[in-house]
Amino acid sequence: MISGFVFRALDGRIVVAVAILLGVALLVPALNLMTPPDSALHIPTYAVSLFGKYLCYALLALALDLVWGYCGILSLGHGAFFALGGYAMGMYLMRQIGSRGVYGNPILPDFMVFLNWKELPWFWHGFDWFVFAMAMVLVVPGLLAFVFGWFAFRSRVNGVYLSIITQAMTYALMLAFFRNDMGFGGNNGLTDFKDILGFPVQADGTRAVLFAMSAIMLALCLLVASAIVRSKFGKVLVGVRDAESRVRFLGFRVENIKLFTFVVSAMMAGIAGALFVPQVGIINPGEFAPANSIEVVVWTAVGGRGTLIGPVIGAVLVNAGKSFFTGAFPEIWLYALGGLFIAVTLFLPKGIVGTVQQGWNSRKAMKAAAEAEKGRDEAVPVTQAQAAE
Amino acid sequence: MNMIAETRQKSLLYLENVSVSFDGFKALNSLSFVVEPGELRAIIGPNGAGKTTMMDIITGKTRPDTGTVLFEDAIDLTKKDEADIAQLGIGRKFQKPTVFESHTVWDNLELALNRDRGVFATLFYTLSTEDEARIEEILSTIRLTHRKDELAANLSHGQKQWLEIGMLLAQEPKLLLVDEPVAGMTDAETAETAELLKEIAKTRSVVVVEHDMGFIRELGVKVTCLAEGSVLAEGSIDFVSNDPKVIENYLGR
Amino acid sequence: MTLKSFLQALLACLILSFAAPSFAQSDPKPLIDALAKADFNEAEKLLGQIAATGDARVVPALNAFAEGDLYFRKSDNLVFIAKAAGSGFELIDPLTGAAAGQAAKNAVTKIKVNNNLRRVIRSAMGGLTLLSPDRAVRLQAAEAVLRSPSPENLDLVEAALAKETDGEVKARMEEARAVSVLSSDRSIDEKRSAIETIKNLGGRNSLGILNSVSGSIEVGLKGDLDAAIASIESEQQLWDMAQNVWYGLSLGSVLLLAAIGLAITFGVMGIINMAHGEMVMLGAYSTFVVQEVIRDNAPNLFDWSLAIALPVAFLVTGAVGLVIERGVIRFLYGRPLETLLATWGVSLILQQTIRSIFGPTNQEVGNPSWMSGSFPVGGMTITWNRMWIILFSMSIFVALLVVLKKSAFGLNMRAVTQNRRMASSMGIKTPWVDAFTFALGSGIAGIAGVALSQIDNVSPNLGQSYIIDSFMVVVFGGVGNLWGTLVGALSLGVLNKFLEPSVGAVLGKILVLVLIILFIQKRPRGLFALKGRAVEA
Amino acid sequence: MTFKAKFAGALLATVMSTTALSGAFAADDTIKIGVLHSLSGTMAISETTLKDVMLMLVEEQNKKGGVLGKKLEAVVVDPASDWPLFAEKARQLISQDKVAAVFGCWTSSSRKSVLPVFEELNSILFYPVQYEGEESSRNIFYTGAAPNQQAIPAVDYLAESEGVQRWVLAGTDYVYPQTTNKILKAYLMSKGVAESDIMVNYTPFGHSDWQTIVSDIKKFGSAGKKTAVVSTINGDANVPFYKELGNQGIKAEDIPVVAFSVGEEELAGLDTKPLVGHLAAWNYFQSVDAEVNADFIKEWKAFTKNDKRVTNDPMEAAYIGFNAWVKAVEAAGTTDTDKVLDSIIGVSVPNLSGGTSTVMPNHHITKPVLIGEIQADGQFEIVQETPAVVGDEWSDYLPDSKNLISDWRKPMSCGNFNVASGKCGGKGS
Repeated sequence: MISGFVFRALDGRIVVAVAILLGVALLVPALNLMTPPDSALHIPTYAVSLFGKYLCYALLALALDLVWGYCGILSLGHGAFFALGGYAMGMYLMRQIGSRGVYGNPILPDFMVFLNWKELPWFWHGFDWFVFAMAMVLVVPGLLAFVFGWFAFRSRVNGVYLSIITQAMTYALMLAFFRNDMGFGGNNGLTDFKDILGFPVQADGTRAVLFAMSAIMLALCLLVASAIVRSKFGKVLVGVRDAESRVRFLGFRVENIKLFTFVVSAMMAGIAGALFVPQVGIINPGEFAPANSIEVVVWTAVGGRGTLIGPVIGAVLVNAGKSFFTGAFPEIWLYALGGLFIAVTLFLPKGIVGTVQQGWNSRKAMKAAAEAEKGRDEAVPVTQAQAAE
Repeated sequence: MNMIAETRQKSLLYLENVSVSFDGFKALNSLSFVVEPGELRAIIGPNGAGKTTMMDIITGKTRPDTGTVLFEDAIDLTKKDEADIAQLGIGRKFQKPTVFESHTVWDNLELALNRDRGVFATLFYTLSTEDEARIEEILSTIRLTHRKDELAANLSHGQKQWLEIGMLLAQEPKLLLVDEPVAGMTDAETAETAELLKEIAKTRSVVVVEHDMGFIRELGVKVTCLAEGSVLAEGSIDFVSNDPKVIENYLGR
Repeated sequence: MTLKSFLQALLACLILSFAAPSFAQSDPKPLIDALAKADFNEAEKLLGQIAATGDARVVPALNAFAEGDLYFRKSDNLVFIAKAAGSGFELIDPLTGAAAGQAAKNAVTKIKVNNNLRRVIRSAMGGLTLLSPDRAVRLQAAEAVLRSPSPENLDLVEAALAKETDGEVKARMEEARAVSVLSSDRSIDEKRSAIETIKNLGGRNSLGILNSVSGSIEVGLKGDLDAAIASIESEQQLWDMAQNVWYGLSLGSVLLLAAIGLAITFGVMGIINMAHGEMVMLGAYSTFVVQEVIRDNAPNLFDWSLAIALPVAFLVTGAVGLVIERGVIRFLYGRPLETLLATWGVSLILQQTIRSIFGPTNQEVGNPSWMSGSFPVGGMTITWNRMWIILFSMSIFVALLVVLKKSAFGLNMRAVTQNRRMASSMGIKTPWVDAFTFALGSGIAGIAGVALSQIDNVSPNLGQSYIIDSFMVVVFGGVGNLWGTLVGALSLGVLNKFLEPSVGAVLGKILVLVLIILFIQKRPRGLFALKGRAVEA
Repeated sequence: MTFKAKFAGALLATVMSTTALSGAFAADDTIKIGVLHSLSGTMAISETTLKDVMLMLVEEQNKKGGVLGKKLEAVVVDPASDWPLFAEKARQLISQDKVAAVFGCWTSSSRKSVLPVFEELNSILFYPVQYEGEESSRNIFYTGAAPNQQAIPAVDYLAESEGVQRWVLAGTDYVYPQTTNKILKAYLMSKGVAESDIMVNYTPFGHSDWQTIVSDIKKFGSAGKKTAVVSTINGDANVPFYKELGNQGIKAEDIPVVAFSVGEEELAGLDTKPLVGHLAAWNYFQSVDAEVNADFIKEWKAFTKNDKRVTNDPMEAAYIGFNAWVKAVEAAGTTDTDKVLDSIIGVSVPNLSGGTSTVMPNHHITKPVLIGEIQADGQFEIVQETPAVVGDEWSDYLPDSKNLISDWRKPMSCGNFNVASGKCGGKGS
């Protein structure tokens, strides 16, 4: 059965990816912490947090793939969910600083002190409690996605209109978070974190754990995403992408389907943001910039949308390339990046994984055709014989 | 009890004085139309007569400006959206075959099955033997059993039309709206489709919109001719095709 | 000349305070020469004395001083008006205007001037030129006095007023007299009528003058003064409303300019053209290059530079657009979301190319004289550049409409976008129509860049700052509808300008975005959406 | 499938090991320094110039024989105006390229982003841009102006020599303008200016439509008192702002505008004729009449092979920072961070305005404050120069920082010492 085979392959691929991620989650911290710095196997802390960052981006790309690759919603505002998750984590980390800030104020973060705030704004309460903050990492992006999606999907805002208003959303949030009056530190954002759950964020051990957490969360989200897309719901999702009105006339509530997916995806993006912040040490409104969200789309497209694994590979590759080029050829890296986008859309419209998969499928199809051909060859003499009679 | 009230009570689908206009263009002009339970009805009419718009209104895609649209004499369809109406038991086949091309034939039918369509119900759905049997049954009805594991994209045009009809069957509707089912089909396929529809109409009401007069003749059912958004004539195919207004408006051209 | 320390200044000041009175006679020459070694405070005193001579011969010297053209010769500390000539200066006698030979660059030193001195000079010049035979100069003088009233000018104004015959100049002098009276020690009645005159004059400047004396005015006049202030303020409020509408229209026309090219490439062709902003940028850089060439080769053509830049920008960006379409976009028709990625890549490359060629910094694009300054309309100020931009954007809009509706190319274009196969089977070369449509959209973006170079930065980032707004405008107005783009741009502009005063610029912008998001919920296909079945196909 | 997985794994491993290993090739006879300025993105417009300055300074130093007998090598990276990328690149420069010191950053956000990295990896950053103060890190040297080295003298000048009584504090809505305006407001009010005579206005980044605000300024200025605008408007937004000012006919004689972020580079994109007389306050202008400045300008034009290039204040700050570092390294005889940190305090190097700048124990430097008026040729006419002022990291006009001082000399070694409680660490409680 072809369909069964395809499913099993899909299964296998996710399982392999998850296994690799879990392996990396163990191996990289181990190589970082347990080998001496001059050993050939040693992975410097620098590389650990760099790759931790890539994994967060990979998770963000995975989240986007769920809505774009499977549901056909091209969100140009996923950076907003990522940033909100990041801010929730950032607020927790800020509160953990306690009286170690430069002004020694036990309650107020530094930026509030020098802008003369007298008390903590209401929305900062509770963030000193890790569990609450982690809940907010999911709730805040989820809620925004829910409210936004509730209106947009109910009004059947579609296609490019939806893309543009998601862009408007992240742009508006960027402007809002830039405002110092909002109480999120304005353009400087939240920074100079000290520790997380009592462990210093800068310590190698903490970084290694954060890296491992990123890998594990990515693996987990991959499993969740793959469970979603392989369920009947996932098939409906693809149906929505390909023929939305058919799904509707079959009696499905398309707006609920989209809303659910959008919210789940926003939460994943939030988790990515939350893991990102302690590893890079800053969150500021720049993360809301529309250009960032477009870049996420690019990673997803490069890796191959609608494949789950593709966006992960795309995010890691593009960002590794970015790290390399911005260091090695700072003057020309934009040419490389721009060229890559054009090349991928022109020559690899299905992305890396999509193209590989297509090659795989067509080889299989060719084999099948060859089989059929062989079958027919065998059959032909009979007919000829019959004709000869 | 007067005539109108009686008709309405007996009806499966009841449209009265339905009008709708787009940017000044009157697509439907106080259209009235009744379908009885178990009826197979054909609709003909020139382009722009309002056939598809009528279907849009019945299935909740378009809201009428004025008029009554009732299902089973109780449910006001103008207040419902597509999903609600589909769940009530009205299925619709589009003019252009619309199936899920990146799914297999089997999956297309599985999605169409009349089961709980909620988000979580679909997330945790597993295929039961009962459902499996039902899909196999439909597959044989639409003559696609041998291609059940292929992607719908690889089907021929006619097969896609059948698959779509099959999906409607899986939906178990009380009323089936079928828009130009034989467009682009070979003669043999057309004949087979006519058989298929007749078979289906045994257990439910079917409304077929078609241009192909031969096909309608083959169906041999009551025909409604629409023009400029309202009913021009209604009756047997011979009656309608001899109506001078119909000849002038439709057949004569 | 290096700056003196405070102590030195004090010393000089002391010396001067003894020396200065001896110069106070009718010959201004020594006073002017004394400027050579005076610091700002001393210079202010000297200017007072120069003005007090009432000698109109000092006007060119004062003018030169204000313009920073007054120099002194290091060898003898004599003051000259200097004009740059070759590698040095041509010296002109400050009083007689006679040529006084050449000087090398390092042989003379500029006499520094600051805002305060310029203000004093303006006032002094006003007084001194009130009697000029030239009508325009007198008018200017009266306006100068009007802007910086001082009681010292009162006698001069009155003397001039007695001789003045020209009606407009006379009226202006009356007003100048009035403002000078207010701060003088004239009688209450005279001041009362002065207040009346100023009240009738109206405007912000009058308000400032009235406010400035409100602390020192005689008790008996307080009531008149307050009434006059209130009257001007209420009148001004009405004008402010009108002004706000004007600002809104002008912002709207900028949005329209930014969006109108996109209305074609995105609206008509369905390409999510993220490189649109870069087309605008290329247009602005074309203007820059044209101006550079003109500056170097034909400076007298400078006022025509924008007119020359228009076709250049159109051709350059149109050609770039053509290349992009042929090279990239034509492979992507029917895949609109992928055009987003490819054009995003194109935009990065274009930005970096411009950065490599011209550098990352802003380039100077000058305003031709007819686009500089402003003129008053009642109580509002209309700047020339804004007015031209409104007119310009409207004419582009009309021209585009004509091209689309009336020309053969427009007909082909509409045919192709409505039914590609039909058009192609009728013998229309659809690939070329596509290519030229894209080139047209790009070219128009380039033209918009010429106009935007007049009000914004010309830097590689120029495009980025308009791209989001442009998409908002097109989507808000309704994709595929030029009129929607027009109405969308103007209404967003006006909305923005009415929100800005009450909630501030930042929040105003956020609110506009939120309103757009909500509006799209209400009308998922924008303001001017096409209705009916055809749209769904 | 497994092949693909292996391939992906191998790829990951290769990328990791190359990034990890490539640092190992540093030659022994060079000293590396990092240059961390955005070469793309929104900040490239300002920062690219500083990268060029650093390259020029390195080249000059190498002509003079380098440092400690070794050649200097500049490692240039592009953080692309992306703040997290700044942190990543800083980490790369320090731990992979093993640079001895880093010169870079422009925005406060970028500095805040890299600060923990420099403290963690114990390296040195020279930050060459004026900023809001309220920071003193053991590992950062602030060679740009603190608010007291720019804003307060400018306001003093306007009040004294122009008789300004009414103030518009207009800024871009970000931390530097917010803080500067808070300080200025407190300062003005301490000088007896009524609150109703101060108008504060914020605009978004890259704001380009200034019609309303300029007309508001006009309105505010018609109250009969001499009015001035103190502008902390950032970068790109300045050009349209000044264009609107010029067109609406606001002359410097009527309402002068003094800006803290507008220098020669920003004016290069403008026709300055309508702007003559508007002011800027910096620690350096290209028009400074000093031999050392003339040489610097000549070198710069030669280095960039462009006669039209201008010099500006952050370039001077970079120049001072670089020379201070060179001198400190030579005094310490090593590039070891701790030794350099010890030896650099008190180092005096010539600045470009003809005097010297000294690195103070609070990691800020002494500089004179210059007030300049814009000229028709895009240069500034210096109308006032103060003696050298020590950069004040903790403002005396903010209630929570007035008791703080910073002194990185032993034994205090503290960036936020509270003189009231006598303890290090903010409130010291």
